[in-house]
Amino acid sequence: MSENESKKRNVVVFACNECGQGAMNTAGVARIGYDTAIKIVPLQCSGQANPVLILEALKDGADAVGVVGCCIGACHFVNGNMLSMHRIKLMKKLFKELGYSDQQINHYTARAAEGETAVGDFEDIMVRLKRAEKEGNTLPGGW
Amino acid sequence: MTIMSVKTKQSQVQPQNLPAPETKRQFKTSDDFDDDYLKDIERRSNINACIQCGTCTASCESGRWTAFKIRNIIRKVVLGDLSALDDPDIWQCTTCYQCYERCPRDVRPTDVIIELRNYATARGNMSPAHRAVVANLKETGHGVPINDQARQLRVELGLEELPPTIFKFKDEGELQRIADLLFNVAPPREKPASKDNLKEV
Amino acid sequence: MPREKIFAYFLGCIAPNRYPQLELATSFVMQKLGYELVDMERASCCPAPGVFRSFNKVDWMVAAARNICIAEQLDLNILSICNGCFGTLADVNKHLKADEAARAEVNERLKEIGDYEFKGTVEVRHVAEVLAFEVTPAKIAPLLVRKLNAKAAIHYGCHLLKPSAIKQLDNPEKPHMLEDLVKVLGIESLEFKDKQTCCGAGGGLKSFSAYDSMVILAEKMKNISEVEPDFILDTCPFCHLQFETGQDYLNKNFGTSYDIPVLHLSQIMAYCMGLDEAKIAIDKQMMGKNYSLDAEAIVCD
Amino acid sequence: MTTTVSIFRFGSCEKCFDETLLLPTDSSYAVDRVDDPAVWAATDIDVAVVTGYLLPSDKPTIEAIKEHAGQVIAFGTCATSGGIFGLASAKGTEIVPLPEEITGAVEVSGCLGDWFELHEAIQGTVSKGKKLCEACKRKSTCKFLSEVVRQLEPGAGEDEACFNDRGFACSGYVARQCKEKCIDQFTPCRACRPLVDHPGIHMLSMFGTLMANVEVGTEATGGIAGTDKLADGPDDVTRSVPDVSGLFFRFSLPVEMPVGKVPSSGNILSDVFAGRPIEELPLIAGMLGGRSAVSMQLDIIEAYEQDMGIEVPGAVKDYRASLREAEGQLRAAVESADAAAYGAATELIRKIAGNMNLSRVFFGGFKAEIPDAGSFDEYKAKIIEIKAGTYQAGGVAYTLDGEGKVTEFTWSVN
Amino acid sequence: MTEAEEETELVQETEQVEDAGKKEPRIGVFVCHCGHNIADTVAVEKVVEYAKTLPNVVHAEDYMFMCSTPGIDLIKKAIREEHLDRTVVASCSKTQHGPTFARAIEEEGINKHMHQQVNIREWCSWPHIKDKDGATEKAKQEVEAGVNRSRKLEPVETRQISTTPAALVIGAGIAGLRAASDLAALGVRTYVVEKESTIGGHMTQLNKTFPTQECPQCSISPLTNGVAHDKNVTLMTMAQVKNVEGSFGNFKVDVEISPRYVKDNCTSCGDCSAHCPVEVPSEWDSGMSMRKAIYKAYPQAIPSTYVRDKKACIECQTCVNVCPAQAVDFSQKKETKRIEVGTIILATGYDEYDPSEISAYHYHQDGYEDVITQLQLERLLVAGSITNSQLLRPSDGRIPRRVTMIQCVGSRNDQVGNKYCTGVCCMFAIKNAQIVKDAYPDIDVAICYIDIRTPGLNNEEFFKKAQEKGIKFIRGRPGEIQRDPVSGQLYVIVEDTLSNTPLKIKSDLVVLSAAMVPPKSIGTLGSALQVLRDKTGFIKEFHIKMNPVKSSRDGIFLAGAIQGPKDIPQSVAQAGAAASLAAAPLVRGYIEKEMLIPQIDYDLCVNCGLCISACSPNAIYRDAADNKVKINEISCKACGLCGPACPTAAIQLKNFRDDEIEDEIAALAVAPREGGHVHE
Repeated sequence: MSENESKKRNVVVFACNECGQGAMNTAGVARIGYDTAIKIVPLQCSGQANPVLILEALKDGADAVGVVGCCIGACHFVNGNMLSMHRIKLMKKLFKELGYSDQQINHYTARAAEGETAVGDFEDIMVRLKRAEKEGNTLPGGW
Repeated sequence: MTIMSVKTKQSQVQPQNLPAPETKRQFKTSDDFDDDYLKDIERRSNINACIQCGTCTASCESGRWTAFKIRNIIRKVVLGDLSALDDPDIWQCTTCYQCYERCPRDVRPTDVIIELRNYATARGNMSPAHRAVVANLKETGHGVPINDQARQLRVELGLEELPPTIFKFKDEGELQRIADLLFNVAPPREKPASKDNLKEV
Repeated sequence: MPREKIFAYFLGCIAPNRYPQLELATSFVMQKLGYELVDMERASCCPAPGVFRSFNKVDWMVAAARNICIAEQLDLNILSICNGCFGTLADVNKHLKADEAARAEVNERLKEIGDYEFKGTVEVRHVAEVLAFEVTPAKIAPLLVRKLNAKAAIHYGCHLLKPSAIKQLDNPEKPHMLEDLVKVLGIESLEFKDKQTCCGAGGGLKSFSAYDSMVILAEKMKNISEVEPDFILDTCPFCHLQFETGQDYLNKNFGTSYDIPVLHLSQIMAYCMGLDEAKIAIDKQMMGKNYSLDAEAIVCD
Repeated sequence: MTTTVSIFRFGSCEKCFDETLLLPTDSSYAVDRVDDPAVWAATDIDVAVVTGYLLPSDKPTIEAIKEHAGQVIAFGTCATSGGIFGLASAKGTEIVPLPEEITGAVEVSGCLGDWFELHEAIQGTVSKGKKLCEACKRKSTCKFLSEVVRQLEPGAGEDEACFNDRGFACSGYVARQCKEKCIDQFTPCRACRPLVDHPGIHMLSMFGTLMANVEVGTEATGGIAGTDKLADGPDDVTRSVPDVSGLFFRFSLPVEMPVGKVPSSGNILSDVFAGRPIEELPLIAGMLGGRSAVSMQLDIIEAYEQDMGIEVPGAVKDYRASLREAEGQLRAAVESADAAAYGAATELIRKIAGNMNLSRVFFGGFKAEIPDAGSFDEYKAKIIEIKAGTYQAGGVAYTLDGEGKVTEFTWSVN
Repeated sequence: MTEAEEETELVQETEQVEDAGKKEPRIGVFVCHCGHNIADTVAVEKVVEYAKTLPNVVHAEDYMFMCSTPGIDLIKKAIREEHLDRTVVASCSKTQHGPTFARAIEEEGINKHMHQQVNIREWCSWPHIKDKDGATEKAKQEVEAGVNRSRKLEPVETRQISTTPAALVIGAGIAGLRAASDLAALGVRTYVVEKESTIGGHMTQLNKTFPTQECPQCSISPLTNGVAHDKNVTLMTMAQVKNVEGSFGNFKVDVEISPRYVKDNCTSCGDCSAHCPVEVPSEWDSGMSMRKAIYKAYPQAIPSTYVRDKKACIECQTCVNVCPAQAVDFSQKKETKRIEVGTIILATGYDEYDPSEISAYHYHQDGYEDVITQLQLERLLVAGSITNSQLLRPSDGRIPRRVTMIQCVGSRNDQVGNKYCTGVCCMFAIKNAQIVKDAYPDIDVAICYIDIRTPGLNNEEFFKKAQEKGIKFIRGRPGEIQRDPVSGQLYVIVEDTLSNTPLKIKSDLVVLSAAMVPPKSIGTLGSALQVLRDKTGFIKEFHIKMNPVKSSRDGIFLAGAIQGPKDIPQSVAQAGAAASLAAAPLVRGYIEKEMLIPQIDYDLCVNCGLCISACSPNAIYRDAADNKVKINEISCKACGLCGPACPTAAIQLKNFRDDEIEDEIAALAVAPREGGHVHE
């Protein structure tokens, strides 16, 4: 097992109260495994995932941050997921402008009835994170 | 003396060649099945979702005229029944994809047959005619090689006598490399497939 | 990005080695339509999706990939006149483009054969599909010099349309691309029973058990002869072969007296575009030797 | 006894340092000006006023100041948060905000800083200006935008609608009122006097929300996760905000984000300019040009005008000439430390350019009307077209990319 | 010591305890084993030990089943003895037992929002079953996060909101009518909205109902009449819900009513229809007969008023002239009514699947007129049908010799995207087969099925009866329906999978048992109501097991086939349940709303108003009086969208404040360490 694999990571995942947490519960019930690095922060809506919080998470030392909401068009609060997407899009650009990887943060969607969707999101988060780590341009944390 | 007499009695028994009792066995035991062996067939198709609805067999042109029952074969593979490997019926499929098109569970039966045939071939279960076709390919680079009649017709039609296919360049050695590398099929084998002889291929 | 209006011409086996008239007719038609066809030197058997894929799927892909590579090196899309070749090349092309692992494996093997690497830069086309959807009947009509007055039993064959998920050309249950196409040639398509079923040749059945294959064909011929077509119209040399040799076989063994000419789409096209009837070479085929296409010249002004 | 005040000049455009010339001389404290803090002979003082941004190399000096000063005042945004030079931290320059070194330091932020507030601060009273939006005459509705525009056209007039409503970002929401009031010169605020912690990320969050209806790219993944995720490629959102860091984090980058990894050009000025969109250049020049702000800004503008063949009216030329003149006077004044002359020069500059950030001046003319200048039409600024290429005039040379962002910038004082 | 001293000591003690209870939060942590579910993966005792090291945690313990009565008692005991003012329970998801524990602390006099649920089962022990150590570490972090979160929690008041004492039922099929009449019976003012011109829905189209072969008209007419004449019910036909505002308890619904062009004084004498020159296929008869441009769907239709089909009408005015009551009025216009209700029941039913998608069956293609659906067969056989209930096949009006039925048409079919089993086709096919067989004993009836599914009382018996009547059951799904181009004869190609025999069944009439699918119009209606739909397109229930009657949105309930394929009794049952659920808050007169709402810090607010745009339920507004941003506490849904919109973080959702969540993150972002992490 390479160092990259064995490394203990902490990934903060903001999950909306509906499909996000729903899918994660379903995944658990179905015993679909995923990386223990995934740490879930329940929110009311993915639109509540304030960039301030995302930045704080990275500052506090999180290796990556994911936001999981309902599918586009299915937000229980009309467009919370879209709002969040827009903000994260801007943050990605900000990171790039500072010469950092934009793969550490991302917005995802899931379907409450299908645990796989959430786990798929988690897997994607880890893949992107490991890619960024390989490139060696992740945010330092604790700045 | 008694012993003698016994001997003579034995020698009097005329052996008539009846099939050995075990060959008459109708039931199957776990030795006839192997879950793992056919696993990647399952992986490459959606076979476990089969509900044996019979749409495939109903759509099967070959099955209307031959002993080929695609649904039964799918069933065998699902159960991991190794007799599927030696079943000559699997060669009756014309790969017309009708079942593939209509299957309500998206099982893709045609692919299953192809996979199964691959297994069978790997075990040397292959008809002489098919071996001949392979030989053709290795010699000429064509499944159907050219013949004099065709050469003549080509000339009459004003085409080159030989098409610009690999056969025309057979002396360059590439054809040989193809022959060496591809479709090296296993020799025929007598023993039917069973758990113990699976690993041999 | 391969250029348009020019193709790498993939012959396959049966067309050049049994029915060269198909090869000729196709190049004639494409020329008339302003296309250029480039020979694919050293191309081999596609190899046939029925037999060779059944023996060893990987080897089959390698051999097919090799043929595709030849076209890639020419940087041309492939034109096939055979459903089988189309089936093999199109399926493998699509599969290798999608599946990186398979592509890697195949390329590994290709190295041993020669200087080949599958890149996935070209498309594989079938002449029927090019005529129907790229050229379209409307553009064909003005190029015709003869108009037929015939009834045909159209046989699509299997691998032209199916698996529809991969081919995505027409509804395999009730297609109409060929019907629409040959209408401009003055050909009426006859509806007959089990029109979409297989000719019985495919899947290695013809070689595995000629008899079974003929049994299937027998039903097919029965349905076809019922509606009394002038000829059978196909898009595949293998079906072509099956119908030709098959009728003969049936006549010899089951006392039928079929003599229905079998014509490839290209033959008909070529004829209507002015190719000399001798070069269509029906008389060189086994069935309908003395059948002559009933056509009236179109007077262009 | 009189309070002893020492004013330190650290690296910066020196505008704030110069501004302290205006501190009343007849007041209850004596001012000593330290031109080169590095060689400052440390003596105990009551108040230390720090101007300019600090580099790690300045830390010893800061330590000394901390030791000897009873009270430390950070004057100007450079001192409080790294200021506009903080943008260089994206290119690896570590910039140290004073409050992080000295807890309890009084902050008198602003670009440029207000000498009167400093005056008050020295006397121990700290006045926090009110929220900029309260002082702003524009009205905001904040309906979701479907498109975001860059301020390529000056668009004077219709001064009722909030900048953000019009689609170009204004950080006034997170700012306090200041003396320069760019917003009155039709120039969106960039929050040199932040109202909240982390103004940049808050603005980003707010603006991202405001863009709700702009097309954002998502990609659906097949396989196990059949759901959407954000596409990495550019789309309308990233396109319409060409320079996130420079727009929202203009004065707060070092406090909010880690030191960046973009390769540095070695020159802090070039680093600050690199990545900024063309429409922001005049303002930035006005802010960090210091004693040469006018010539830097006008060179930038004229370089573009020359290249695009824009003929500016004579009246504008005259104004520019007199601006340059005023700049000369300004230089002379500060060199001779002549407060009165300095005051006069700044008055003149403010009259023409709107404020010491010269935010009224724009490509082809002026953004906002000049008092008693007759009809404004002949002074009106031109709409900028984006054309990649290198522009050069006077001491300034800069290269723009296809997006209209600066890739290289050099400036030599002539 | 002296008594006085003792007293003072006591006083001091009590004081200490009290102001300890007031000032510093006193947190109790309870970790659940959930039997093996958690404890087998997560080292529970380690988690408890870790929790003990965290600031403000004055009590931590674990137990086998926290949700059990003894578990609850543990919590209550700890609250009493340790003077806890907030609890953290690490067990299952907050939807499962969060409420249980919240109720428990409420019973101890602590506001239920002071409970913080931590999910170490679905989010930890179950997915990480293979990594015990990793799971334990993660559980520690999660618990610490919960503690950090709970530290700043504030009580949330629960307020009573009075409800509008009226209900709306959308759809007047069997489910809608049942629900409406039950509501009315409870004395609830009820509006019924039906988009068709008559009420009764699919049931009125049926010929007989299984398994008793009853006449559906007879079964439903009491209901239709009852509802139509109930003084508590307002019936709106040809009406559609356009827009829904407000929230649970107080909805404002805009209903668009299309004109009938016939006034209510219509005596339904039928003269207009008799004289009308235009004929079009009758929808109600699913195309098996013709109707006029001015018509009544069927004689017993309710309301009995005729209706004019504007599209078909050629405006010859004949009807206007012949009508003895002068009831025909072309000048009628579309109108929109606004009604106010407290709850809504959605009962729009289903559509029959259109089999033409499955091209191998050639439904609706030339030459295949004799391929029909079960619903069409019903319309042929029903009393007073065009063939007056004779079985005459569409192509040539002759009586078929052989009838073949095909099951699972559009059900259990991935290709057409309906994976589900409709569940009632088996029964209605068996029913119709018997009806045919009874009427025409010499017709051969065959049913091609994949599986016969007849669960429940009387159904299997019904199946057996069919077998006994000689109906052939062929286990196999037909590959295609084939037509002999010469003779025009239809053949069903199917394998009898039980005998491995491919069959070519000569058939004169083929009946497709088409699936039940969601109605086409549901998309727009669904979004107007803001209710979720599941993958199949049916409206998603709140919980598939525990609450199949409530929709995803408060105050909107589901009845009948709109929630998934159902037969009549199931629909009726669900309708009853929906009615009682919908009536409860109206009868009680109020609903309870938790005031979990944002608070605005006006010192920071810059009055930009973006929160107003961001608020999806439009709960934030600018008060004209003082031009300040205010919050409508009732319609607020506590989604927190306003937070990130605010440039100055002036608006913060209670108990979801940025600083609270930052504390939570602080624990999750890094590996656990004794004493925990606090966000600086």
